[in-house]
Amino acid sequence: MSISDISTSIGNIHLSNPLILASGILDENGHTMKRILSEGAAAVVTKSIGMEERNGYKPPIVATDDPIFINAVGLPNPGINDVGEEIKIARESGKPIIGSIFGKDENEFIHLAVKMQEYGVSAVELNLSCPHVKGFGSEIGGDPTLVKKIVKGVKGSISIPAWAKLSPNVTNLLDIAIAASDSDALVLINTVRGMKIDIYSGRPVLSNKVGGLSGSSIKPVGIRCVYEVKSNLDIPVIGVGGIESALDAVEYIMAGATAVQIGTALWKYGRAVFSKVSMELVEFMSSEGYEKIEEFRGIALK
Amino acid sequence: MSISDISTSIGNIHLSNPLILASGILDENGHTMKRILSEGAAAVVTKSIGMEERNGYKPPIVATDDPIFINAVGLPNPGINDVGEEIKIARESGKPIIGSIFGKDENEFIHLAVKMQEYGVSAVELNLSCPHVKGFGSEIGGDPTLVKKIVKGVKGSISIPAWAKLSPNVTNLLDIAIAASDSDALVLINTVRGMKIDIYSGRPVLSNKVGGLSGSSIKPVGIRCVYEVKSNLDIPVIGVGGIESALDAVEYIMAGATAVQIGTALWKYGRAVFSKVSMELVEFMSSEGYEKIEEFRGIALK
Amino acid sequence: MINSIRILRNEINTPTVNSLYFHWDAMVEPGQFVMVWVPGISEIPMSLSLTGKEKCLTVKKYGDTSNALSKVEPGERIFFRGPYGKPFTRVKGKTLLVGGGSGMASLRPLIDKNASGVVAARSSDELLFKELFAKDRITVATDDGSEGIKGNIVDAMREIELEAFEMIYVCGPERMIKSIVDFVSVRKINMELSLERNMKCGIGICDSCSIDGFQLCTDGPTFNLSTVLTMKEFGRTKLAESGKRIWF
Amino acid sequence: MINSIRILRNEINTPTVNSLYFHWDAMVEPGQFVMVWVPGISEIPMSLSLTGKEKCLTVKKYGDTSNALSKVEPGERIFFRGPYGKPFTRVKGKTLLVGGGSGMASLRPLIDKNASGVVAARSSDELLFKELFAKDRITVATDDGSEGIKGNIVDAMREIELEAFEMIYVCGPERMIKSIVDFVSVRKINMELSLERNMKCGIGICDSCSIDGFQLCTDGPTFNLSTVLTMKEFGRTKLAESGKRIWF
Ligand SMILES: Cc1cc2nc3c(=O)[nH]c(=O)nc-3n(C[C@H](O)[C@H](O)[C@H](O)COP(=O)(O)OP(=O)(O)OC[C@H]3O[C@@H](n4cnc5c(N)ncnc54)[C@H](O)[C@@H]3O)c2cc1C
Ligand SMILES: Cc1cc2nc3c(=O)[nH]c(=O)nc-3n(C[C@H](O)[C@H](O)[C@H](O)COP(=O)(O)OP(=O)(O)OC[C@H]3O[C@@H](n4cnc5c(N)ncnc54)[C@H](O)[C@@H]3O)c2cc1C
Ligand SMILES: Cc1cc2nc3c(=O)[nH]c(=O)nc-3n(C[C@H](O)[C@H](O)[C@H](O)COP(=O)(O)O)c2cc1C
Ligand SMILES: Cc1cc2nc3c(=O)[nH]c(=O)nc-3n(C[C@H](O)[C@H](O)[C@H](O)COP(=O)(O)O)c2cc1C
Ligand code: FES
Ligand code: FES
Repeated sequence: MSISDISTSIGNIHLSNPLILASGILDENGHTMKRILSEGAAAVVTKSIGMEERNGYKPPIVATDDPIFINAVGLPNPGINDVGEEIKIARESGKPIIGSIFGKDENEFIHLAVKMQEYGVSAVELNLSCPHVKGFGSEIGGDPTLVKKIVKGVKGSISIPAWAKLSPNVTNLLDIAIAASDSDALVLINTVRGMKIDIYSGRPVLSNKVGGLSGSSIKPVGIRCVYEVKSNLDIPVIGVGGIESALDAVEYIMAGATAVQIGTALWKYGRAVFSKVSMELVEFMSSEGYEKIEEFRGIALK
Repeated sequence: MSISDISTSIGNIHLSNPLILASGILDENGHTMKRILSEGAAAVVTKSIGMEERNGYKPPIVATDDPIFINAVGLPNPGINDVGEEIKIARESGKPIIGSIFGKDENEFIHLAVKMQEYGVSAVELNLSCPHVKGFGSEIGGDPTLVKKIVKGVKGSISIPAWAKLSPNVTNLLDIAIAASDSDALVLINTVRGMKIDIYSGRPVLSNKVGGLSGSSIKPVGIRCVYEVKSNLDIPVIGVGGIESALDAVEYIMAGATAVQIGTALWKYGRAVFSKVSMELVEFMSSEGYEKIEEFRGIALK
Repeated sequence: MINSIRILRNEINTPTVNSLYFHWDAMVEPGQFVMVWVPGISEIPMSLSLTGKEKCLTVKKYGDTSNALSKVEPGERIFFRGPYGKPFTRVKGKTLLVGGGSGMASLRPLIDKNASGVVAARSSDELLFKELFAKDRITVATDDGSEGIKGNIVDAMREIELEAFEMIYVCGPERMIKSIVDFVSVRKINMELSLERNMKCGIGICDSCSIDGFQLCTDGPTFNLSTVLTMKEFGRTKLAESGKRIWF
Repeated sequence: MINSIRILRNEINTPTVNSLYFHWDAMVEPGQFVMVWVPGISEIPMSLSLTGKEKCLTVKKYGDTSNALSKVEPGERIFFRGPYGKPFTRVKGKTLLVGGGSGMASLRPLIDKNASGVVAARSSDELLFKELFAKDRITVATDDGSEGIKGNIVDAMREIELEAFEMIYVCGPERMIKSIVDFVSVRKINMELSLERNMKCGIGICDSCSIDGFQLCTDGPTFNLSTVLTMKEFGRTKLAESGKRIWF
C-alpha cells in the first residue's frame, strides 16, 4: 500500500497535515510560533488581537485538574499595531499564519482584518466567541444579527479568506452558523464556560472567577457542534476542542471537519503533539486502508 | 470537636445528608429507588415522567470513555398513570421522593404535577432541559416566556414545592433562571449536548446521534451555573453535574448550593457512592472544623 | 471504550446459533458479558462463551440485532464494550451446568473434566454444546422428544442427584430459571443462576435490567440461589422498554 | 490540582527574604518550581529551596504577592501547584553556585560538601544563604562594599578559577545572567543557568515566559550555557504582561 497522504486544503490554503495550532496557546511571540511550525504544526492561528494593548487578567489564569483545564487569560495581546513584528518573525517559517482578531463591533473587526492582511497572514479568524471577557464574548457571538454584519463587513474589506470562530455557549448554534455562513470556513468550537472553586480557601481559583473549559472534556461538545453544522450547512469547518491524538482528529474529520486545531493538548504533550498526532494519523490511515483524508471526511454524516 | 452535622433542608424538605439521586439514573423502578434510599441517598428524584408511556431510544443509549459519559436514553418512562405504583413502593423507605416530570406545554406540566402530588411525592422537579429529545429540551428550557408560564402554572396548581431543572445549553442562563424564579428551588444542571463518533465504524455511537454529556467533565460547567445564578438571585439551588466525591459536593455548596444530586457517579461507584460521599463529607468537615453545612455554604460568593 | 475487533471465524452451531471467534486480550471470567453494538441496528448483551486468550460470542438468532451479528464474516469487525458483570464463583469439585435457550453460551467456559451438563431445547437440532460434555455426563431434554427426555429442563433435572455437585450453574431465560428455582426451592444445594433481562446500558445506570433493586448488569447477572429466593420481582414482574412494570 | 499545605515555620533570612517550611511528599528536584497562589492577590513562580521530605519556599519581597506570601504564619496554608520545570543536572564533582537576588533560593538544595558559592547583593544584610557554605568556599560581593568584594556578581566571579568546577549553576534575574553569560562567553566550562521571566500559566500554554521559542516553564527554567548562547531574545527582548515585545 502506498503511504497515506495527510495533506489537506481549506480553500486556497494548503496544509501539509491537518493540524493547526489553536488561537491563544503559545502564539503571541513570533519566535514561539516559528518554533511550533518547525516542529510539526501545519499552520498557526495567532493569539486573538484587538485594537489596543491589553494585559489580560491577573494570575491565576488557569485552573487545572487533569483532564479538567479551565482558563481565563482575558485576551492579553500587544494590540494590532505591535503584532506585525511577531507575524513577520512567524512568517519566516514559510507556513500559513492565520491572524485571529476580536473587536466589539463591525468597524473594529474590519480595521483589524485589514491590518492583518497587510501583515501578510494567509487568513483571518474572527473570534466571535471568547467566553469570559465582557463585551467580546457571547454578547457578540450569541447575536446572529451582529455576527452576520461582522462577517459581511470583513469579507467586503479583505481579499484573503475569513474564518468565523463560534462559541458552543449558545442556545442554538445553527442560527449563529447560518449567520456566519458568508465566511470561508467556520471554526468550532471555542471554550465552554466553566469555573473551579478551591474548597480549602473557599475561593474561585481564576482571578476572573469564570473561565473557559477546554481539552478532552469538551471533545464531545466540539464533535456535536461540527456534526450539527455539517449536517445542515455546506461550508468548510475546522474542528477544535480536546484533540490530543489522531483518533480525536479523525473523529472530527469523520464529523465533517476539513482540518483541526490543537490547543490544550500542548499542556500534556508539549509542542511535540503535532508530530505525534501526524505520525499517529499516518498509522491509522494505513492500517485502515485510507490513502487520503477525503476518503473518510464526513462519513459519519451519512 | 463534636461530630459534623451533614443534614440540610430545602424549604420544608429535610434531608439527612445533602445527597439526592439525580433524575434518570436508576429511578424508574420502585424497588430500585427504595434500595438506593436504604443504601444512603437522602432522597431520590424519579426518572422524568411524561403524559404517555415512551420507550425511549434504541441502544446504544450510552457512549462512554472514562471520564466521558454521554447518554441519549430518550426519556423512556411508563407514563404518569403507571408510575404511581413505583412511587408507592419507593415511599416505603420513608424518605422524600421527588417526582420529575416533562411535558410539551404548561397544561401537560400541570396535569403531571397534580398527579405526582396525588402519588405523595415531596416535591416535583420540572425537567425543562432534556438536551436530546425534540420538543422537550431547549425548545422549552431555552425560552424564558414558556419557562415562566410553566413554573407559574404548576405553582398555582399544587401545594407541594416545585423545583425547576435548567439546562446549561443556553446563551444566557440567568434569563432563564429569572424566568423560573417563581419555583421553590432551581436544579442546575442537566447534561451538556455532546456526541461521540466511533472511528472504526465511522458512525455516531448513540442511536440518537446527539446525547447529553454528564459526569466529571461537566462539573466546571455546573459550578459555573450555580455560582452565576447564586451571585444574582436569592433562590435555593440544588447542584448537579459531575459529583463523585465530597470534595465535589463541597465545591457546589461553596458556590451556593443547598443540596446536590448525583447521577453518573453510580457508573464508577455504584449505589455505594452515597454512603462514600457522606462519609467523606463528615471527614472533610471535621478536619476543616466545620460543624454545619451552613458554615461554608456560598462562601465562594463573597 | 468500544472494542472493534475482526473475527477469525464464524461457526454454525445449530440452525439458530452461530459462534464468532476472535482474539481479545482482556481478562474475562465465565459469566461475564459484553454489550455488542451492531452499528445501525442496536446493542445487545452477550456472554463470552470462551474466556481464554481466544474469545467467543455464541449468538442465538432472536431478532434483528442477533441475526445481523450472526452474519459477521471472518475479517469483519464486531464492536463491543465490557467485560461487565459479576462472574460465576469457581469451585474445585464436581459441577453441573444447566442451560436453556442461548444460556449454554455463558456456561461453556465452565465445561471441564469435572462438569456435567443438562441441556434443553425445543428439538434435537437446537441442543447447544451438548457435544462438549463427555457422553456419560450429559442429560438432554427436548420439548418434542426428538432427543433425550421428552420434556423441559426441570424434567431433565429430576433425573439427577443434585446434592452430589459442589456447584450447580444455571443460565437461561427468566421463565426457565423460575421453574428451576421453584423446583429446587430450599433444597440444600449450591446453585448460581445467571439471569437474563432487558439491558440498555449494561453499566448500572438505566434501571432497565433491575430486579428487586439489584441491577443485573452490575450486581449480576449471576446470583446465588438464596438471593434469588428473596427476590419479590423474580419471575413475576419486569420492566418493559419504557420502564413500565409488566407481568410475565 | 492545587496543593494546600499548612506551613510549619516562617524564618526571616534577610530584611527582604523569608523562608516558609512545610511537609510535602512530592518528588522535587533542585531547579524545579511551583506556582504559588495567594488567594485574592495573584499567583507567582517560586523555586523550592529545599527538596527533601521537608520543603521550603524562600520568598523575596518584591510586590504585593510576595509580600503577602512572606507573611504566612505557622499553621496557615499556602496554595500551590507543581512541581514544574526541568531541574538542574546533578554532577559528582566540585560545583559552584552563583546566585543573585532571590536566585540563591533555587540553588540552596544544591549546597553540599562539594559546593562553593558566589553570592551577591546590594549590601551585607541582603546576602542570602551565604552562611550555608563553608567559610573558605564562599565569595561575596556587595554593591556598596559593606561585605566582600565591592562590585557585582561578575566582579566576584573574576576571582574564581571557573574551569576548576565540574558544573557551575547560576540563578538570578535575566540582566544579571546576561552579564555572566557575556563574561564567560565561549569559555570551556559546564554551566547551567536558571532564567526568570514573567510567568502566568507555568505549564507551557500562555507564551508569557517564552524566549526564542522555548518556554521557560517547561523547557526551562534551567538551560545549559550553549543553549543560552544561541538565544537571540535573551537579555534583549521579553514579553510584557500583554504579550507585547519589550526591550530590556
Ligand atoms: C447477561 C446476558 C447475557 C446474554 N448472553 C447471550 C449469549 O451469549 N448469546 C445469546 O444468543 N443471547 C444472549 N443474551 C440474550 C441476548 O441479549 C438477546 O438474545 C438479544 O438481546 C436479542 O436481541 P435481538 O435484537 O436480536 O432480538 P429482539 O428484537 O430484541 O427480540 C426478538 C424476539 O426474540 C425474543 N427474545 C429476545 N431475547 C430473548 C431471550 N434472551 N430469550 C428468549 N427470547 C428472547 C424477544 O422477546 C422477541 O420476541 C444475553 C442476555 C443477557 C442479559
Ligand atoms: C522559575 C522562577 C522561580 C522563581 N523562584 C523564586 C524564589 O524562589 N524566590 C523568590 O523570591 N522569587 C522567585 N522568583 C521570582 C518571583 O516569581 C517574583 O519575585 C514574583 O513574581 C514577584 O511577584 P510580586 O507580585 O510580589 O511582585 P510584582 O508586583 O510582580 O513586582 C514588584 C516589583 O518587583 C520587581 N520584580 C518582580 N520580580 C522580580 C524579580 N524576579 N527580580 C527582580 N525584580 C523583580 C517588579 O519588576 C516590580 O518592580 C522566581 C521566578 C521564576 C520565573
Ligand atoms: C489558554 C487559552 C487561551 C485561549 N485564547 C484564545 C484566544 O485568544 N482566541 C480564541 O479564539 N480562542 C482562544 N482559546 C480557545 C482555543 O483556541 C480553543 O478553541 C479551545 O481551547 C478548544 O481547543 P483545545 O481543547 O484543543 O484547547 C484559548 C484557549 C486556551 C486554553
Ligand atoms: C442516563 C441518564 C439519564 C438521565 N435522565 C434524565 C431525566 O430523565 N430527567 C432529567 O431531568 N435529567 C436526566 N439526566 C440528567 C441527570 O439528572 C443530571 O442532571 C446530569 O446527568 C448531571 O449529573 P451527573 O454528572 O451527576 O450525572 C440523565 C442523566 C443520565 C446520565
Ligand atoms: S442495563 Fe442499565 S442498569 Fe442494567
Ligand atoms: S508561563 Fe505560560 S508558557 Fe510559560
